[in-house]
Amino acid sequence: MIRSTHLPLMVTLATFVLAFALCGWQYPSMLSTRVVANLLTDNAFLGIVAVGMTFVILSGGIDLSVGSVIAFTGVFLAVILRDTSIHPLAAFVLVLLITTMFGAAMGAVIHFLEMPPFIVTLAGMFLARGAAYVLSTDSVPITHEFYDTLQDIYWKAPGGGRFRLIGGIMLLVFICGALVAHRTRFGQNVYAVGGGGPTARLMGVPLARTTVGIYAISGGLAGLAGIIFSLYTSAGYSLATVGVELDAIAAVVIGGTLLSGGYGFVAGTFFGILIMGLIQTYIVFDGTLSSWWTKIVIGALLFSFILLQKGLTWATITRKRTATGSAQQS
Amino acid sequence: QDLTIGFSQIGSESGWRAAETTVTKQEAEKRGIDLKFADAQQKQENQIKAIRSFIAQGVDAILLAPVVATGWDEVLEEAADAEIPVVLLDRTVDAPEDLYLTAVTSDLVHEGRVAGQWLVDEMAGEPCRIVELQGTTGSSPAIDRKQGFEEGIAGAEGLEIVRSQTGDFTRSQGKVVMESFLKAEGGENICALYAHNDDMAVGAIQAIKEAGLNPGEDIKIVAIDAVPDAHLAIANGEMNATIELTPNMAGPALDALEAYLADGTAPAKWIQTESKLFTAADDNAAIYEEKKNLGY
Amino acid sequence: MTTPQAPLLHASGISKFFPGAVALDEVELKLYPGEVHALLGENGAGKSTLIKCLTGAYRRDGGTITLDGEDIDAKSTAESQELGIGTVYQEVNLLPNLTVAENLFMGRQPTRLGLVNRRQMNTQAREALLGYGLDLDPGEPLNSFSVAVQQVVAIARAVALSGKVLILDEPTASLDRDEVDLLFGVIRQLKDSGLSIVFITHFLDQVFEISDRATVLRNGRVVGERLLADVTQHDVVTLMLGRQLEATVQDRKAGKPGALLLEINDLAKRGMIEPFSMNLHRGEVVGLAGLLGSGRTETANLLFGAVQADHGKMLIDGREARIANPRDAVAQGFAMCPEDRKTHGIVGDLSVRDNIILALQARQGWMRPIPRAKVHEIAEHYVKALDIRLASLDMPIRLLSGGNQQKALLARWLATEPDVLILDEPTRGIDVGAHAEIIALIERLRENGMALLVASSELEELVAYSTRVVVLRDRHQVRELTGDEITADNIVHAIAAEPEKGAA
Amino acid sequence: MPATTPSLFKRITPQLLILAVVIGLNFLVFPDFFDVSFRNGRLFGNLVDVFNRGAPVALLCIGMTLVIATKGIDLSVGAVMAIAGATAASLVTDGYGWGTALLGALATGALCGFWNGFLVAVLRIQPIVATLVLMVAGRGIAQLITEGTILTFNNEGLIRLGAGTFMGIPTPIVIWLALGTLATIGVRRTALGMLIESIGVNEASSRLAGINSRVLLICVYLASGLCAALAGVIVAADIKGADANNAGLWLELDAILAVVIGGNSLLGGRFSIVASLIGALIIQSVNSVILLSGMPPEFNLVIKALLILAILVIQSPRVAHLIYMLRASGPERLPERQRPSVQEPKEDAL
Ligand SMILES: Nc1ncnc2c1ncn2[C@@H]1O[C@H](COP(=O)(O)OP(=O)(O)OP(=O)(O)O)[C@@H](O)[C@H]1O
Ligand SMILES: Nc1ncnc2c1ncn2[C@@H]1O[C@H](COP(=O)(O)OP(=O)(O)OP(=O)(O)O)[C@@H](O)[C@H]1O
Ligand SMILES: [Mg+2]
Ligand SMILES: [Mg+2]
Repeated sequence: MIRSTHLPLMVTLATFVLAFALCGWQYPSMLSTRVVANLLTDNAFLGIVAVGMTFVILSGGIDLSVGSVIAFTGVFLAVILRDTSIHPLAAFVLVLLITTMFGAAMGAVIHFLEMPPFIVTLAGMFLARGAAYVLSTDSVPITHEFYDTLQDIYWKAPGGGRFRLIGGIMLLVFICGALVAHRTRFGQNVYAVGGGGPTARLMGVPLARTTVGIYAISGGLAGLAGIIFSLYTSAGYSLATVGVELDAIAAVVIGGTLLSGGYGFVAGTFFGILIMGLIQTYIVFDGTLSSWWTKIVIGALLFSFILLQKGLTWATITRKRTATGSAQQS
Repeated sequence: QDLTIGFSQIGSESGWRAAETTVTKQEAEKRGIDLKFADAQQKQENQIKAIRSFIAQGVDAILLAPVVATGWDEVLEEAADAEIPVVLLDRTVDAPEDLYLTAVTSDLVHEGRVAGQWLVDEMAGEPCRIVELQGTTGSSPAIDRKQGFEEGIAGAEGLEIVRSQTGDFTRSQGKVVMESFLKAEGGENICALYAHNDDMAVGAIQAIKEAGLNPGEDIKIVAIDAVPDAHLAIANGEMNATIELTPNMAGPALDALEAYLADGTAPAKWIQTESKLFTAADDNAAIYEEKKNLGY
Repeated sequence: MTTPQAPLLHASGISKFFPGAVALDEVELKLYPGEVHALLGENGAGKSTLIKCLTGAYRRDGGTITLDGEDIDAKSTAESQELGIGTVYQEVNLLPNLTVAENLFMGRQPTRLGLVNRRQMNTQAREALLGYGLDLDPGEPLNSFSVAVQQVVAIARAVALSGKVLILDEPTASLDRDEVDLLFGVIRQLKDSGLSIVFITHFLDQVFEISDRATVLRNGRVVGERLLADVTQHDVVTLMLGRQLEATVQDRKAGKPGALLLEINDLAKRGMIEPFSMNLHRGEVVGLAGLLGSGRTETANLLFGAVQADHGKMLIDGREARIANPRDAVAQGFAMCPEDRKTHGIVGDLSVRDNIILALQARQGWMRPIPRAKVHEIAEHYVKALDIRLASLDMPIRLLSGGNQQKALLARWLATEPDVLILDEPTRGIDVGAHAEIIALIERLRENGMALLVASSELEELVAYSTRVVVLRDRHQVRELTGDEITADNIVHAIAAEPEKGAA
Repeated sequence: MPATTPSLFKRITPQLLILAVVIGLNFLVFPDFFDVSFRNGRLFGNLVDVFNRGAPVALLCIGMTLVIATKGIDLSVGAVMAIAGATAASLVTDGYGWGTALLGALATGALCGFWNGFLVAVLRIQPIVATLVLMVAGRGIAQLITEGTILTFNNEGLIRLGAGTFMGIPTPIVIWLALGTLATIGVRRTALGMLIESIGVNEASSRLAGINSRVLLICVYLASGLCAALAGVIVAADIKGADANNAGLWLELDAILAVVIGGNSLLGGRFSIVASLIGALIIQSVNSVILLSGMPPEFNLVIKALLILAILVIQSPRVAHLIYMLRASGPERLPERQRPSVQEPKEDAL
């Protein structure tokens, strides 16, 4: 059943479809399976990290550390696979543990020391990237046959598009994320915290557990995104993914989640990611923009999406005001 | 025939980079090539995305200035599958050689070595305390130019790097860090400055002047890139040497590409550009005039 | 009912200190099984604080609590919920972004295979709310419903959580008589099933109607525990205030209205309020009556420019006035105390002093700061005049008790010496003493020539101070009562007349 | 207002203490830290550098403090710096005087600030997203002006703003001290400060109280844009060139950090510009420790992160409350910084 609350989601979806159609109209080769496959593959790590970011933002927080955590994960994996003989899977588990703990620690600081997430995760951002530098400033290639095996898993669609494993993992993460957010008690608690901390506490929502959990998820998913990114580039590089946190935040916001917390959908973030990817693809297809115009156009498109969303939200609120009378009394 | 070539550029983080973009566009125009330009804003993932989009678009060839050496295998394979030749600009990658047509680059380590050797020659046996302004921590020019310089001064007695800190390749950080060097070591105790690029050197020159010292005399300055402002500084006697990194990588690259696309002549795997040393002996004022409109 | 066995819940020696204030001082509360226990006291007496200490929302600084003879020490509201104590805290404490069902089942959602079963949750929620006379779609977000509905949801949630004890902190403040009756029905049922209920309200009628026993607090101390069957309202009030409450309602019709001040012609906003016309004279109190959701608040907001009218006009002293926002209204000599003081009234983190001065300063503009001495003088004056209880003028206003916040807001507007004062539910959550004071104040202001427009759901109160009453139904102006017509009965009639199917 | 002086001092005591500690650290790693000499017509020394190099962040955090007090945030200041620097540089290279260039830069800064304010106050876009737009696009605009190059200039007047001296003191120091004083007086001698705090705490209430929150919000972002423009001009003048790509890069984060270290809540409300300025000095002192310590640069970020974390933890309301509790319970009031929650969440859960 489609409810008014699902409207932002519908809007995002509609925006994506419309934008894709327009792009395809201008550059017919954009309607190929290649482009679709690229959208999934190239945005896999961003998508995964954006799922974590969705949880954080739903709870009214923000996590600036994710970009650095991705870089750290990559460097850590590369260094550990270079210097030891441990199997990549074990390394994955190890690094996921580390990043999850890292996220949890930030959540704990945020909750128990009552410090604003913006600042705590900013310090986390410095720390994670600093740790990556300390591990290695050089870009370290990963050469392990297990990596090759994973990279060779793909389905080649007619038309040349390659649907790779990492795109699939992203979809899986989105599905799991949506389930956790909308169908578990934890997910409900996240929305509750986003709706208002003190009120949620009075309603018996375990604030400490939820806050720590949220940032642990974000940290863990950033770790997973780091693994995906290392699969994507077969290397660990401490300068990688600078500013990805802002991309993730933008994707979440374009996906219809309110930065103030409490409202939004994991699925919306998925379309947010696709829209961002589409913007980039379009700019490359166009290929005439100079470096600076690229930035300006990205900013302008970001602005127009926000504006579109704002307009639609505003329109629905007005409609609702006129439509619902004092319908509640019986 | 009408060629369409995609060019994945790192970004426009420095004047040199901007000049490379300008020159590439000029070279393409000269040859009547339709150049699709994609700026990756210093992000590898954006470059990979751009290459994939180029492939989807079906361009005839791809120019790639890789932001980092690793991580290109997968996407280069896709390009190879689609039979699109890829030419690397100004940096090579850690990938099997058959995945790209050729690489047009200078040798970063060599540049550092030239700078080191220049300083060794210049000091002629005198001891010298050197301070170093590194590039962005972790970037390959920073790593390679540091290594090359260290190799260059390795044999010389009395030459030692006493302080080394990152100036992020920028003018203002170059100035800030140089200020702290001057205070931490004492300006009169520093004999030479090696900067990983000219921008930082130009910033450092100002710091030295503000400290009441004469750049180029009290403190010898050698840097890399040979951007117009460096020539100007050398002409003014405020800087001693710079090693050129030509922004014209596209010229040789496009030549090789055209030859390859015309009749399949495979070029050499590595086309090295010259790392020319410029000192006060050259006519820097003239070179400045020549270069200043290249978009540096 | 006479005192039965041992108390179900026994709190003794409960103390709570706030920096600069002793909120509770060795308070004792005995709650017997199957009784409704009223907790009474002035604003700021410590009722809400006691509730919070009992339920783990605050950590108490001293005292013991036993439930069923066992010591309990809830460290969080979640723990007290597990112990079987369900609570409705003062002001609606639900999450506006969640659906009604989600609010109702927060923390105890029905699950299947570890996943929340939304369908079952919605069905159960619908059924549960039907028991309170609410037939609504529980899948809609809570904030699409009126305060009254939200209050009922909060009560339903607390009831469902209360295995042993149900605590209601001013649950009826924003309820209509009908809903109150429904609530009382539920309370009686629960009581019969052996639950103990703590009930806090400032409506003494309701106290006597439903409660068996009362504990009275004053300044954080227990001043008495009474079986309500043994005492009169008068006794209780005297106990609460520590003094007699002088009779307030004098012969109000004495003063006659002054010059015409405000003419409202067909002011309307589509979807909010139908065309509304009214004249307002100096020295006149016009009451706005109506059921919940009848549009009183909207009318007030419209006049004050908080929402912009899209139709009609307003004349002030015969000249047409354009009021596009509250700033214009303030400039024209309007003032308004909003209904929801928490979100639209107080500026929580600012000091009481700044809050009082805010409107005056805003009107003067930022260029002309009011001198400190003057600020102090004004603040002191109103604190004294309105008897605002506070530790210091510099404390953040959010730390004041609800009733005192309301008075501070009144002070903010009185400081601007307005011509027209709009009061939306001015006595909501205000204790009997202050209630009387506010009514007296309204009288005084009227006599001094101010024009007042008061929206209230308390008919007796409206009757007491209004010189005219406008009745609203379904966002329509349906009737105007003047002079001797103003009686509670007439108002009820006007509201209920022509029973065309209203709000459905 | 005379009565506020002691309370102002009380307010900034923690910041002053931390500043003293970090400066002490500087002294530890470099014993000559306090040496100040007069050389080449200017004050010369590490301490002077801290004040001089802290200028951009100090300027930014004046505006940022006001923005944050309204519960907003301005991510675009770094980009605005680049735009303003580029504007000034392109004006002087086009032959205009330095005064025109400065005015031009300030005007662009104001325009950028107005744009942000418009998005926030009129279109009601959340500040972080609203300013993200300019953060992304702004650098492109700056590069558009400089066409991607470092626009070098030789205008003595303009250069003096960044690298010159005023009675022996580096001009940036004079500028930020003057602007800081001016801003403090501007908000505290008028009712502006209270009105800004009011809309930061509860905008709905403030509007109903007759405050013109829309105009005030726009003004606050405008002020932030102006401060950023000034900082941009100084940074460009300092290196005699406008570096569109790097000027002010990530400086918005430093500015926000400075404001928070200054003890201002990101949730809006009570603010102190003086404390923010001390926060900026603290950050610059941390940078100075890193530079003077001679550690390899790969440790820079870790050191910075750990120092900042330590500072923030010491300052957290929770720890402040603990200290307050330890100092026994006089009838004093709580430290001012607290989450604005009606219920006072955990202050007594100790
Ligand atoms: N967090 C706090 N810090 C300081 N003082 C507080 C705090 N919370 C409440 N108080 C003070 O404690 C006293 C009791 O407040 P409480 O809210 O319990 O009153 P109440 O009896 O519920 O009043 P009302 O009928 O108005 O709701 C008040 O004087 C109030 O100012
Ligand atoms: N912001 C809003 N958005 C949508 N609907 C609204 C809004 N504000 C009010 N309404 C609707 O308008 C109706 C009237 O509002 P309200 O209940 O405040 O009226 P009222 O007569 O003042 O009643 P009371 O003051 O007793 O609550 C409500 O049923 C509510 O659903
Ligand atoms: Mg209360
Ligand atoms: Mg109302």
